[in-house]
Amino acid sequence: MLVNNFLILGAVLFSIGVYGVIARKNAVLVLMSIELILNSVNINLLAFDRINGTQDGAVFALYIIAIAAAEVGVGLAMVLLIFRNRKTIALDDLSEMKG
Amino acid sequence: MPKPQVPGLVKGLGVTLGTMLQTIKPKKLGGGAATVQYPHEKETPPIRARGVIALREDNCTSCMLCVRSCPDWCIYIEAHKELAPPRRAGGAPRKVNKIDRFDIDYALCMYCGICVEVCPFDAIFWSPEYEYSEPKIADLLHDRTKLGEWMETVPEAPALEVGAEKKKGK
Amino acid sequence: MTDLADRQKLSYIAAQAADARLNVELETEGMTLNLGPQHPATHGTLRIIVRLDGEQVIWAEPSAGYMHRGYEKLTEVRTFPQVTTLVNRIDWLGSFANEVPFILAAEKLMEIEAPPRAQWIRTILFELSRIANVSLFLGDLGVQLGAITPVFMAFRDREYVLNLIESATGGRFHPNFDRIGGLKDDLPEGWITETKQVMKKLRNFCDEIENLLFGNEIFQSRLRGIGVIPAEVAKQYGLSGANLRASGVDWDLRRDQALPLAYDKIDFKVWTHPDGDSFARCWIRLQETREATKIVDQLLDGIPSGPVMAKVPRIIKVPEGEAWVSTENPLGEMGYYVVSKGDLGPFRVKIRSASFNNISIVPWVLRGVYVPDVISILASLYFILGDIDR
Amino acid sequence: MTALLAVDLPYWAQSLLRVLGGTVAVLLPAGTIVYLFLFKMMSFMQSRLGPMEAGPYGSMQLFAEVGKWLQKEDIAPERADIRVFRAAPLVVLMSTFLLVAVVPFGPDAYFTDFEAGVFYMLAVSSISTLGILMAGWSSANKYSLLGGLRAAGQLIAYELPMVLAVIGVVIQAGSMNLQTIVIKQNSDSIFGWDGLGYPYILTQFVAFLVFMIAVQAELTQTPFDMPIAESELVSGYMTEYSGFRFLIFFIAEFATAGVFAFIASVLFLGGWGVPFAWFGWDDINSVDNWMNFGGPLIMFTKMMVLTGIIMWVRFSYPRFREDQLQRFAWKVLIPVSLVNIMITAIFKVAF
Amino acid sequence: MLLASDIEVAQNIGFYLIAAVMVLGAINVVRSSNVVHAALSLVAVMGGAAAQYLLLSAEFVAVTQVLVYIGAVMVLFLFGVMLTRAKLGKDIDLNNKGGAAIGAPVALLLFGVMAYVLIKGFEDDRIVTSGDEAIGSTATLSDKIFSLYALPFWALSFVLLAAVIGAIVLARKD
Amino acid sequence: MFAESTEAAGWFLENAWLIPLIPAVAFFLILGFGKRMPRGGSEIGIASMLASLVIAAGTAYQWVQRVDAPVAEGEHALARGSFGFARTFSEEAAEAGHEVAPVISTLDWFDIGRLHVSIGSHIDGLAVTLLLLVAFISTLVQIYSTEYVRGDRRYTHFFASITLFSAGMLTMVLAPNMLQFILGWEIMGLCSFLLIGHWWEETANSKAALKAFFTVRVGDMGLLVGTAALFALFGTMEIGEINEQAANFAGDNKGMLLFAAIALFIACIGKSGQFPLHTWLPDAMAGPTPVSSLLHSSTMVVAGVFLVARLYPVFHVGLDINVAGQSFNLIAVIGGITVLIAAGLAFVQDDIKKVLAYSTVSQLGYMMLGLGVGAWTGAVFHIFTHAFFKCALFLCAGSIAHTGSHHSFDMKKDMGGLRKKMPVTFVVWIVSTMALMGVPFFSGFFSKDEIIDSAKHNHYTVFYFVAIIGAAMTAAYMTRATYLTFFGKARGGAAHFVHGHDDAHDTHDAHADAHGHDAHGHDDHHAPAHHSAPLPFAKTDSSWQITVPLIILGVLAIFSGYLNAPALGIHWFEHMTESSIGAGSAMSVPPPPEFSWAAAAPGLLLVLAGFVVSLLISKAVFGEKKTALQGLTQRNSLLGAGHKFLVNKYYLDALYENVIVKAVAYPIARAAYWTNQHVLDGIVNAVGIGGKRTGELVYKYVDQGLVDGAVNGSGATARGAGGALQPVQSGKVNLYGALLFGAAAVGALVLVLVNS
Repeated sequence: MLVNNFLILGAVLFSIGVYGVIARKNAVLVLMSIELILNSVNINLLAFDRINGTQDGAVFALYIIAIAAAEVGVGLAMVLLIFRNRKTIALDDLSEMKG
Repeated sequence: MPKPQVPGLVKGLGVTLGTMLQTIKPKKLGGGAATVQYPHEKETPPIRARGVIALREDNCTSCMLCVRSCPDWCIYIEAHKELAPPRRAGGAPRKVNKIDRFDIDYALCMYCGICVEVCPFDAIFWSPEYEYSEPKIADLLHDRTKLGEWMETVPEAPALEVGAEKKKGK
Repeated sequence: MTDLADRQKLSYIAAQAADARLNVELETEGMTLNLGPQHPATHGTLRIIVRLDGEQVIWAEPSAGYMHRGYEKLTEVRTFPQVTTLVNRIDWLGSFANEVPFILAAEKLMEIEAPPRAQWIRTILFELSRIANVSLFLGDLGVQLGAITPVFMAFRDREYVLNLIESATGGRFHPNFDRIGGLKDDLPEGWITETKQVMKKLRNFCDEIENLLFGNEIFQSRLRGIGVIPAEVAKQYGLSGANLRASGVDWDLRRDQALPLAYDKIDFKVWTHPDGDSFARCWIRLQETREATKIVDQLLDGIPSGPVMAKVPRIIKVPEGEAWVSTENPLGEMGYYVVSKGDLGPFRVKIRSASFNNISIVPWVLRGVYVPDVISILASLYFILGDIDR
Repeated sequence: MTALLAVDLPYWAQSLLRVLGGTVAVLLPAGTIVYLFLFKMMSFMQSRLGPMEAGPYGSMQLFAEVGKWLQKEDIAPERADIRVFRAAPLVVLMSTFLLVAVVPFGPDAYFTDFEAGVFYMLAVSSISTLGILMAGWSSANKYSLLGGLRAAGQLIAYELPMVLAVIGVVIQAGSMNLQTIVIKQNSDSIFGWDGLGYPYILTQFVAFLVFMIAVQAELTQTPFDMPIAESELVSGYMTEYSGFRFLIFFIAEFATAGVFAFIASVLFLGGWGVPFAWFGWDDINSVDNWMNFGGPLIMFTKMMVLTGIIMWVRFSYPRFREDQLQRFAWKVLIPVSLVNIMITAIFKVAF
Repeated sequence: MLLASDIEVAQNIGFYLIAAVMVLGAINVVRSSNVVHAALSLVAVMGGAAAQYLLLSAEFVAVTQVLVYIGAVMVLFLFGVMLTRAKLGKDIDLNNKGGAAIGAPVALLLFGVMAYVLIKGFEDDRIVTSGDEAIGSTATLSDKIFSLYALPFWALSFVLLAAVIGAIVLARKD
Repeated sequence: MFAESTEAAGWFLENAWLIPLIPAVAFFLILGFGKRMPRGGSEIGIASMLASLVIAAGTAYQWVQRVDAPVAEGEHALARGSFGFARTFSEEAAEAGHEVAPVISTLDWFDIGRLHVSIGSHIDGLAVTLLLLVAFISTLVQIYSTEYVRGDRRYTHFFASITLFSAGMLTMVLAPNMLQFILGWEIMGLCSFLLIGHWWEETANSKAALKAFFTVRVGDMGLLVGTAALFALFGTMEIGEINEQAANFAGDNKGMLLFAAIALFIACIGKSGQFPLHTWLPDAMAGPTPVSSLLHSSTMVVAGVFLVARLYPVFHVGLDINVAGQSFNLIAVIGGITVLIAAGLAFVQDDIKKVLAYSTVSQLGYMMLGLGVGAWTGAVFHIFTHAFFKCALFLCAGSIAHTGSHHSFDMKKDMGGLRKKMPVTFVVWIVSTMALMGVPFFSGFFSKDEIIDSAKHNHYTVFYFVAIIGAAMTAAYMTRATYLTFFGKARGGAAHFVHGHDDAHDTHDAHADAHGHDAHGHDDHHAPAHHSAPLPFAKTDSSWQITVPLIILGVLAIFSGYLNAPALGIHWFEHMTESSIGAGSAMSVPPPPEFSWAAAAPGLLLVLAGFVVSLLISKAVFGEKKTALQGLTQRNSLLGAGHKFLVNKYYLDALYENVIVKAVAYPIARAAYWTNQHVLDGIVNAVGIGGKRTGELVYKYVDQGLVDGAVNGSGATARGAGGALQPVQSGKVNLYGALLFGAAAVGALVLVLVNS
């Protein structure tokens, strides 16, 4: 199989994820888009592994999965907190970052 | 509680296991289920059980006591007067009430038994028979023929427990 | 026991401070949940409106009346003998016990008293209906807490009691056996021996339930310290029966009032429990079932001979007057206030049924507990819906 | 599978066989469990006889039930999210089928020989959580939602003790391959005495207990059945289901019980083997043809024993409360299994 | 008798099927008007990713993907979504105004650049199915994690601990 | 298991690992069986501590012998016992005369990559000192606690935690490598958390516990990072090797060493309550008094100091201590600031434990200061002496609260006039106070004076003044506290105690009437009348479990100083410990200066002055006579502001609460808001619009003085730039994302185009 199959798949998912991050307003959906990006990265890592015939990419894929779990935990807790305080999780309502 | 106890969790398992073994044990050895396989074997209700009301039409004088005392008015009696042959030869013909209709609506009946109790002429009785359910509710209205048929199932009144006052008469 | 008292105090405080506790746990948006009118935990058509925060109750209110049948009104157009068959259906599990206070009230107005044999048999049947009632509770308790087996055992052994009642009275559920001035009939032959055997079986049943359910650690952890009702609060809400005795109030109408029943001739223990929690209520009922079997045994031994019916006119007209009689029914204090104007039927009957008062504490006791505790507390309060919506 | 039939089959035939075998391995235990335990054992424990009419001793009752469920109308609540609502039971059932894929039934009688089999098993068992959440949410019913949330919380909480309990076995066997674990248990000996083989229940008894408790919770069987809790949540996430979708939930529940019992017997009871020394076998290779047929039967027996215990507990106990359940998982099971892992590791290093 | 070329055809078919599911799912994640549907689509993408990992003969990673992503992360997502009152049916307020107008060009530009680079860079390279290390072997993987990459592993465990504590601190209300 | 060794080091020195192991085992025993023991598990704890004490004493004895009779080189060959238990002795053993090699016994723990981790014991003078100290004080405090927490709901847990703490501290003290060090360090942190939150039912206590835990945790990150940096630098975790390599450090990688030193020092700041992370320590007084006296005054909090002392070469080289021309370094600066601000804070506390807590912080500052100015011996010796007298002071405070003031620690409300009623406590208190003040011939004098002298001698003039001013302040606040507690009129709870005992047996009733049982608070759940029998000579004082430890500690507060009294020419302690820094070939720690009364005089005079002034003011303000000074702070606005400033702890807590904690709660938004407002717009008064207290406080106390001036100048330009970039700063994460990814894409495109 061509390596590019996987790499292009990763690129597609990455781009879709980027689109999601930009276009979505709901904080949970933005988090999900970030998960998409992370997944595409994982696919790439493993594909690179198969180019080199090593296992290092797999190790980092595992680490990314673990980090993603942590990230989602904290992210969702934040979303929950924001929801609790503001009854909305639409990101552009959180305009305190405005300059 | 000084002595060490079997944990309740284990005891509970023991109870269910015991019941299971008891149920599996053949009937001959005193085991078996507490249930009755109904259509195949029938339960025998106690003699006094209030299953269905039977009518001895001959005794009924259509005095309407039962109709009046029924708490939910589920007995319907219609009658007309008729002349009957005298009881003793040569007597005057008696005027008797002949029943045209004696219906009990079991869809309404509360099985309180007041009608049986108030009947002064021993015309209605309780029968322990219970298999008369119907698919259609209207069929639960038993007319006098059907009520009369139940008479066959009416048992003798049971003997009373020791110490009871002997009933007079009847 | 000091430990228990301590825990009781703590959970009392916890219940009181339910609102404060909400601040600590993970907050979710409030949600209103209708437990019922059709819900497995309400034994019929009771609706309990519960406002939840997560799974915690912040506010609860019972809404009765979905099965109201208007017995107080119905009695006004019935004759006295007809009323017995109606009131039978108030607490449908212990129906004979419903008849007794009404009949006693009528007898009080007529100033007659049933013969001793009738009094003894009345008391026996009264206790049998208590057993029939509470043994079902013991099984149903398991169902409410998720154990499916006890209820079948309860049905199995309750059947013996119902058979006894049927063979004596003719009615399994609704005996309509009590009459002003005595009983409809005497006991059939062999009944006493059979009853004694059944009582043994029931004691065995109590042991079984105790092993299967009450001794179970999960069961205890579900009920202990949950739904604590302190004695004071119990009295304020007018609780009665086992619910009251579980809060440590030693109050039992069987012992504490003189009625023409045979309770004063025998010797029995009134169980109380200091905890006032759900477990205490269930435990009291278990003990009372056991005690009831012993009461029945004692009564059977001492049953006097003689008639079962006093002399009463054939057509009963109750003289003008008012009377109040209440008895210790399976569910608690049940009483009838009968006003007669000298007619065939009562002019007005006010029924005090135990469950109606017992569930009045629900808003108080449910505050701050979790949804599963709602179920266990409701189960332990033990109400019969007919007893609420008369 | 090919060796089992001693012929080389084309790929499609092998696949077909696998699918058929999987279906049998899921449905047969499920049916047997339902009939033997749910219909009969439960009835006996409640001193009644259970179904008696359909077939001898009611043995055909199961088919009657299936027929009944199949001909019922497939109702979905008006405000439900129909697509998710329909998919949910299938997701739950899928988890069961995926689970059975790694269970070895004999030396060659397995569907796949997966190196990280134990890990895979734990991974796919968590998929059912997803289906339950889907069912709970899409039903548009508060009871369902509560049930779904409870189920998810419970399954996540009990996955951890399960993983930790299994790790003890994995350490002892030195492999995550279920087949290897089975062979090790059957060919090892206890201090030179090989009369029993070396079923890990002997050394990993604590892990076994924790595993079984966790299984009980994962299956939402009685002491842990709050997600369904008839008396509280009516029927939890299954409240709105009827017809064959309910049937799928039903099958999944019992099939998963069977599969978990399979896995427990693989991990702790020696799987498809019986101690070889009993029959004077000294090598697995000498008997593997035999064991390909005998193995499934042995597995089935062990599975029935374990499921029997699961069901027995289910019929005897009341249920916990939600917070007690969580507390039990976090304060009892997880520490216990951690200690077990520690001790196992110490012994593994020491010997 | 499966030939290597047959296997490759099967692999390719499998890859394209799964990839199609993944891409459609991913598009649904960013376009769906219902949060739960988006989450479920994401599950599909992740399941697909796990399958791709299997094709890349990284079975341990695939299983981890299922265990962590589908079993935990997505369940957590759904949990969070349900706790924040996910609506049934369409939710109108999920997208930014003009988000698509900005997002699409950026995404396309990114994709274009990446695709160009990748195609140029890896023209006809094929995946290696045998290498110096036992491919996909869990044992090698664990050896790597616990020797060469042990320090990141430790750091990771601290990150997880911190995340747990942080999440609890954030989610509690006092 | 571990084979008996006949080699020269001696049984105790080689088996010192038993010292932490015994309490560690005891901890599990208490947890498992404590509740079933007749005395609730306290006996296990005390027995284990006694056993540890015995071994520690044996170790100390053998160490002394080892120092006095250094073994010849070559005798310490590497020996490997059974079970892989290796004993290695430093190759540089007995290199130069009195250089005594440490005794290191290790057991392989695990290997990761090139990291080899062992577990075992590293015995040298420093370790022996701390071992003895910890074992001894833990024993006393546990005995004390049997009475103090009697009847407590979590009595067993208390002893379990305190035993575990001892195990942790001893583990840390013994640690031969950084990993074991961190292990012990973290166990202590955990126990501190458990014990501060011992009565967690009260929100304040659990909050204090959390605060302590998190604050220390901030520092712990530094420990991990620093350890990692050291590992990266030296490739080893062994403390001995680290010290050796650091001392001989000649690489060009100095920055890394500096980084490691700073990171490690952050850990010390957290653990030892140095400015600016000191705020948790006073709050930690929410724990039971024995805990305060053990963990938060004498042992655990010195862990930070111990870390610096242990890895002194790292700091010494990394931070350029004692390099000519360097009159400041991080450790000294932080220590100095801590000395002063903590002493200042101690003035305004009403709670006797808070006074002592701030005093502890201040004294810890002294130790740090000492290490910073190169007075290694002085600092370590101050750890030693301080432990005794501060522990004694805390136990006195506990004794007062337990017996005298009805479980209140409020000096103003519930104390006063207790000296006659509690003679033992009073005497011990006075002795310890004098030691703390640094009155000559009390222990504190010898240690503190050495630090002060070294500061001057090593040309850290600023810190010399800081130190003597601190000493004066110490004298002053301790005088105030003593006066409030023991002199003047008995108030509140103390009044009940003092007068209640005059009436023969109405005592109990009086107590019950006045306060009811609830007023007892958590400290204890039985009325004073139920106390077990007091000693005959102290009819009114606390019972023997309390007074006996007090007396022992009081005696030591006087005499422990004589182990190293330069004033009397005794350098024994120095002799015993000096080898601990390592074979300092390249490192030059100057020897402590020769003692002279002239050098000590300014300090002593200031102490005297502080004492007198404070006494006068105390008498005037708190005395029975009405004077003009009473209520001064209410009348004089300037003094009032100062008082308020101090009472509010320099608003540091408010700053943390509002800036740091809230920033976590509203994570990005709040911080970004703050940054934007100040950095970009530069319009400080815009803070007010937010209406946040943060803004106000920061505005008042930080911005006005520091930021504003700087910002105002650049305000105009920043504003212009900010205005131009305003649309970009829309506050929408998505837009940021779009920009980021877009920029990345463009950048990548550019790269591709350039490369192809």
